[in-house]
Amino acid sequence: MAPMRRESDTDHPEWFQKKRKSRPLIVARWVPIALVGLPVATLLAIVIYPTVWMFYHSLRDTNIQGLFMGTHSHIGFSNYADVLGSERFQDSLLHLAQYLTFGACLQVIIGTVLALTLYEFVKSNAIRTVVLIMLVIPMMLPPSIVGVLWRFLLTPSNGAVNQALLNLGLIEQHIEWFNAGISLWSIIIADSWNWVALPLLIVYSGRVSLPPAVYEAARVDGASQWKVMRRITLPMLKEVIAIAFILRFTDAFKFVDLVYIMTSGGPAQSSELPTYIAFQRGIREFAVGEAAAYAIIIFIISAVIITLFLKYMKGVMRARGFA
Amino acid sequence: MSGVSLQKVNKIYGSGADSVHAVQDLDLEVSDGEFVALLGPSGCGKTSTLRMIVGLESITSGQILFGDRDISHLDPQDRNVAMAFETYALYPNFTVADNLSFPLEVLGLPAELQRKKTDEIAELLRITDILQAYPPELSGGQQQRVSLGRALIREPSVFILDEVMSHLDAHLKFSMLFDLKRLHRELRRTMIYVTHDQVEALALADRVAVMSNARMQQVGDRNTLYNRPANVFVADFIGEPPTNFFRAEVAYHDHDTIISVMDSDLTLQPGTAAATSLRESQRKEVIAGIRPQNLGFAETAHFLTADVEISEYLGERSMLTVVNGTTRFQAIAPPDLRVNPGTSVRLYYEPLNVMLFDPETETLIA
Amino acid sequence: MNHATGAMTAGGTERTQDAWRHVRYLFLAFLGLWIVFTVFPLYFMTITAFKSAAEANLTVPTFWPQEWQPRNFIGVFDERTNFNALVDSFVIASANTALSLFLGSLAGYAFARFPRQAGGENLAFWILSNRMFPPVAILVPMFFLFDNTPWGTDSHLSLIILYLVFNLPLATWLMMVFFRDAPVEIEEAAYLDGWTPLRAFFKVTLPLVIPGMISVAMLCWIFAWNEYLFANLFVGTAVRTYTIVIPTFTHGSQTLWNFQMAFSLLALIPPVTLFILLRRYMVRGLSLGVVKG
Amino acid sequence: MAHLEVEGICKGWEFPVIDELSFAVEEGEFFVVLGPSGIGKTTTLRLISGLETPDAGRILIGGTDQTRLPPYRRRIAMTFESYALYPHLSVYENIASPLRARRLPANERDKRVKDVAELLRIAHLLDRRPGEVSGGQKQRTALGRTLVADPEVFLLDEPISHLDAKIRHELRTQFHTLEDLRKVATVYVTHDYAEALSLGDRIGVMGTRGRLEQVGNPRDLFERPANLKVAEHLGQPTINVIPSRIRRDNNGLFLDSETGDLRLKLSGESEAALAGYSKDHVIAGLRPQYIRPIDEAADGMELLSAEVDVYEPLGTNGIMMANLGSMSLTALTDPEKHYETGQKVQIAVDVSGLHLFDADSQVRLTGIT
Repeated sequence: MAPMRRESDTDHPEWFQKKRKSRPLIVARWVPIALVGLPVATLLAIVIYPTVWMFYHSLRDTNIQGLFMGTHSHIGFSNYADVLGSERFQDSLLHLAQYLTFGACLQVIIGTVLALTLYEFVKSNAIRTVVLIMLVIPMMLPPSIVGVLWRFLLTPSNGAVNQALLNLGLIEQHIEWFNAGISLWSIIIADSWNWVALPLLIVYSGRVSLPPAVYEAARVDGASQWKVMRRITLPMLKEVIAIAFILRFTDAFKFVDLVYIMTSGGPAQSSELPTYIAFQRGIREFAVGEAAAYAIIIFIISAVIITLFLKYMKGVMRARGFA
Repeated sequence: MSGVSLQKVNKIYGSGADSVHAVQDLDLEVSDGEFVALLGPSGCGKTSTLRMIVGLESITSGQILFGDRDISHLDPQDRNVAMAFETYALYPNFTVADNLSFPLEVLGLPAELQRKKTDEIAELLRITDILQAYPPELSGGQQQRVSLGRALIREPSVFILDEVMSHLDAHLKFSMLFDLKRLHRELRRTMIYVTHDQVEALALADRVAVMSNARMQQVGDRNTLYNRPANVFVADFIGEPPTNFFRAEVAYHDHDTIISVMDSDLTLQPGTAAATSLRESQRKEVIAGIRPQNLGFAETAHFLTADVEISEYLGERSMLTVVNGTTRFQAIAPPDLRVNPGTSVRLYYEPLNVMLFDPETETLIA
Repeated sequence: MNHATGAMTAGGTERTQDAWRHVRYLFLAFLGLWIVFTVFPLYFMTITAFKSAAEANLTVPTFWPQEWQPRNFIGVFDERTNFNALVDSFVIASANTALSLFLGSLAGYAFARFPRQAGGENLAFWILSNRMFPPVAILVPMFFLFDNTPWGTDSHLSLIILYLVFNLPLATWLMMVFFRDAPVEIEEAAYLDGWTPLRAFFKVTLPLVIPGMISVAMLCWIFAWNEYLFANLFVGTAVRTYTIVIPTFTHGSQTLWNFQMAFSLLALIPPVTLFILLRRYMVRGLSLGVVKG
Repeated sequence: MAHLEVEGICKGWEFPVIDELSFAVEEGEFFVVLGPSGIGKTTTLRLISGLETPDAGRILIGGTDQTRLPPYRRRIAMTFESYALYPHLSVYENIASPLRARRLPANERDKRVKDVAELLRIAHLLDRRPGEVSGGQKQRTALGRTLVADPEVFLLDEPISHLDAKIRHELRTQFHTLEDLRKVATVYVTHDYAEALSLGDRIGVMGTRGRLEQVGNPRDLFERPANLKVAEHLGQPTINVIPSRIRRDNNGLFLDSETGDLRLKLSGESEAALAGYSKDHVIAGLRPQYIRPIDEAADGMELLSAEVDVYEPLGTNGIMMANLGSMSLTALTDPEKHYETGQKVQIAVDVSGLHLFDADSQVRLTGIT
């Protein structure tokens, strides 16, 4: 037999230039650039410009007066030093850690458990749909309603939650929901009420779209429901759950509104998150330079997380035939 | 190992006015170690039947026995049946090795034994080199082997294959057919192979069970289905190119029974047995059928005359589409035949090969 | 071997099934508890909306209105500005949605059809990353930027543009996902039929993505309708969105909970309705296209 | 001058797919490109249609260079392997699409759509959406959309290979009767040799990098394959490939298989083919229909003893894999007869069907060299 033709570099014909497989451009060359150009320009104007602005002022001693009079001077990284050295910032980082663990993470876990419980143990389609819609309604509410509603519900003296717990005999006296040490927990409760539906919906839909034939194969193989859950369902839902995690994590760095409405960071800064301080210092107190330093620090942390997320997302999207 | 016996099995989906009778009074006997193909067009109920045998679908009425064990209402895992799925249904997050050993893992077999059996089965199916790959990385043919392996590894008493070749391309399919046949010969397991492709069914199975419209039409080997099809459906469904059918009138002369095809000047001579049976019933009308393979150029006493419309050269053979009046039919010719369209040809046949069907019930006469 | 196998299967599954049954009740109980946790606030919100102002502020809250007062739902609009807030929210959300969808479709189409020529994967992912951008980092500069424009911060336009920060990346990304779902070959078939690219787009591609487009529009609309942080800072006098109006229902030092809740309930209707109608597509959007609805 | 001329087109991405492919199709000619999947057949059609631009080479239609013309300016109609029907439009609108693109008056458009639908027997489906019709009907709709266009060149990409055998059979026959297809230059792409043989006026067998291994009429291709690749691609079951050694003695010219299990005495054409051939080794190709299990030997027929390995009865014939010593041969049998694995059979080999190929280049030996 003749030797097989080998695809080596030297074997390539003269005309050949290696290039990535892509669809040919039927339209003129400028068309895609123009299509993308407008949205990109918009984002540059409303995202990149302000970020640069913030970075500039984070290096200056800008306050409200200075900003309007144009009198602010370069002070190097002392804003950053102040922020990083301040107890307020360090406390807020602890609060953030608490929020990420018991808010974001726990929400995804609870959402996953709820979604799988709903799918595996509730057999009636109608009931599933009704429960799903019920559980998702809080997500459709704006933060102002959520904040106001929970402030109302948790009012220590005559709030519905305390009253309900009293009536049920679960507590003997009112819980002071907005005291130091508890107020952040109250925010986390409200936030979980608001957002558990997101991981729930994502995981539920992920489960629905898993191929039924695989489950039939497992049934024929004789695998118990628990085994199927542990060895097949959860591994197959891995990426979907990861996406839910990432979405909730990145949201944590945008999270301000509930803090603002429910506790204003109080009492005595006990429920402040870094974002809230940036908001408070920049918007309420117009310490622009310091707020900018906060903002840039948050920006850097979230940029790291977003980058990690995008890397993961690229993998997922590629595996599904995108990009 | 055991045989499979389906007795008056029914499957009705839904209830009341919307109900669908997917499988109707189905009987099927598969003996121990036999390879039976369940053949039918899509929607004929074969998939429901197979799902009932496996236990993925409940039985509305009737019973299914494995050997003499009634398994009609057992869970799939208690039936000791294995199945290879049309879509392969491999666990995408497992390596090939883990896919193969999963049924053993479920049984709680020691890891070492699992590995040993996995290696054995991989050897048998020639997939040793891909044991560490993940299913999405594999070609269709490889995935299919893995899915066969996963079904085989548990050494089930009954082995079900659901359209396992329908996603393979022609060349691969052909070599897989031989492999599967060899596999059955080595393992001697009771196998039920579900397919809509008659070529696969005939090639593989000891016997073929033809289903249509929720009912079993005929069970038999190749020669029975070819030469004595129970009805028009079977005659049409089995064989490629499909059987030529003619609506015809019957005339009884002193000794002869002559079948004249409507809308043409063709006449057919039935075989002696058929002729006798016709005479007894004195029917006026029949559906006559003759396979294109049975019309040829080797001269015999009987022939049909028609004009060539299309002559196709197919390499190993030629195919003629001919017309007489408004009746169009086909014949297989040797490859070296060269005829131009419009030429009149004589196509010879043996009366024995003329199949006659009742025009109302479409069942075979005699 | 076969015998042993059979026995093992049966025994094993019986045990695990038994254990599983208990676990199942545990999980169902948890689901039930969570439903109570979810529904209780909604329930209390609803009944409060029907209470009188006095009853809503009782020292011992009631779990069933002593006296139904459906007039609250009209009462909230006694102050015309409250109704105007809904109108403002609607105008801003709709205009922002239209803008996001238009710009997003342009880029989404380009990314789906000419990924390389349009800047590639990295640009697409950069656009998406803006969706996760912390808004506090841009609030202050944008405030001063808009302050220097003729229309100022307290305007529809400022919010319409600002909301692009989160809606434009979302719309671009999701439209890309939907355009990719529309098979390229269909567009190519149209070229071969003699349709020019522009005509082919409107004849073939656009009709195919319209369901996706509607769901993206709804999602953007809900996000814009519900936005609070930007609105709270930027507007408040000439323009007020309903989200910033809600915390302001007070009478002297007393909060008018019944009005707050009644107004909230009304504002809840559009997003909840949209969700119920389009929940299958929404999931796709909420998970950034990773999960099929 | 040929109507469609493809001159040395090249195309590649990560590696070269089409390397200097040239062929020409006359007006009214039905040219079939036959090759295994993934060999570059579809790319060829996409290059001709303008959906891809070649890296080098020219495409002439009707004598004018259209290499750089966008697809919507060429008068080419093409069917896609996936049909590529517009799912949101009715069958009628799908077929009417090329006419609408050309802004044909409504009444003329209507007439032509209905005529084509009639011809393809889908007139009753015109109001349905593609999602509501069967696979065969989808294919007919796609075909209708191409036929109605009245193009200068037809390109058909595996139009029937994904259909069930029965419909495939029916549509293949119908391709013979579609006058429109026979009026202009048509390029038809398939991996099914039977389709190619049946339909093609000429057939080009495509090998790696879009090289045409052989171009010729159906009988030439099947009866005189230019090389082993062509021989292997045409015919089901695949031709038996027997690497052999040439032996001459007083009794004549013989072929001994490398395994030593098969000896064939050459005569006639195959003997002539080896005239002037100086090497010791040769590859023999023998189609399964020339190997038959036989009960009684006729005159001058040499019988070989073999053992059945696998036997599959099919419709028109049975296929037997038989072991001849350590060699495996595929033979065609009468399907009415049944063979068991392990059964001893006598096999007759008809040497008149022998193809001989050069042991190194795998090119057919003609005896002229």
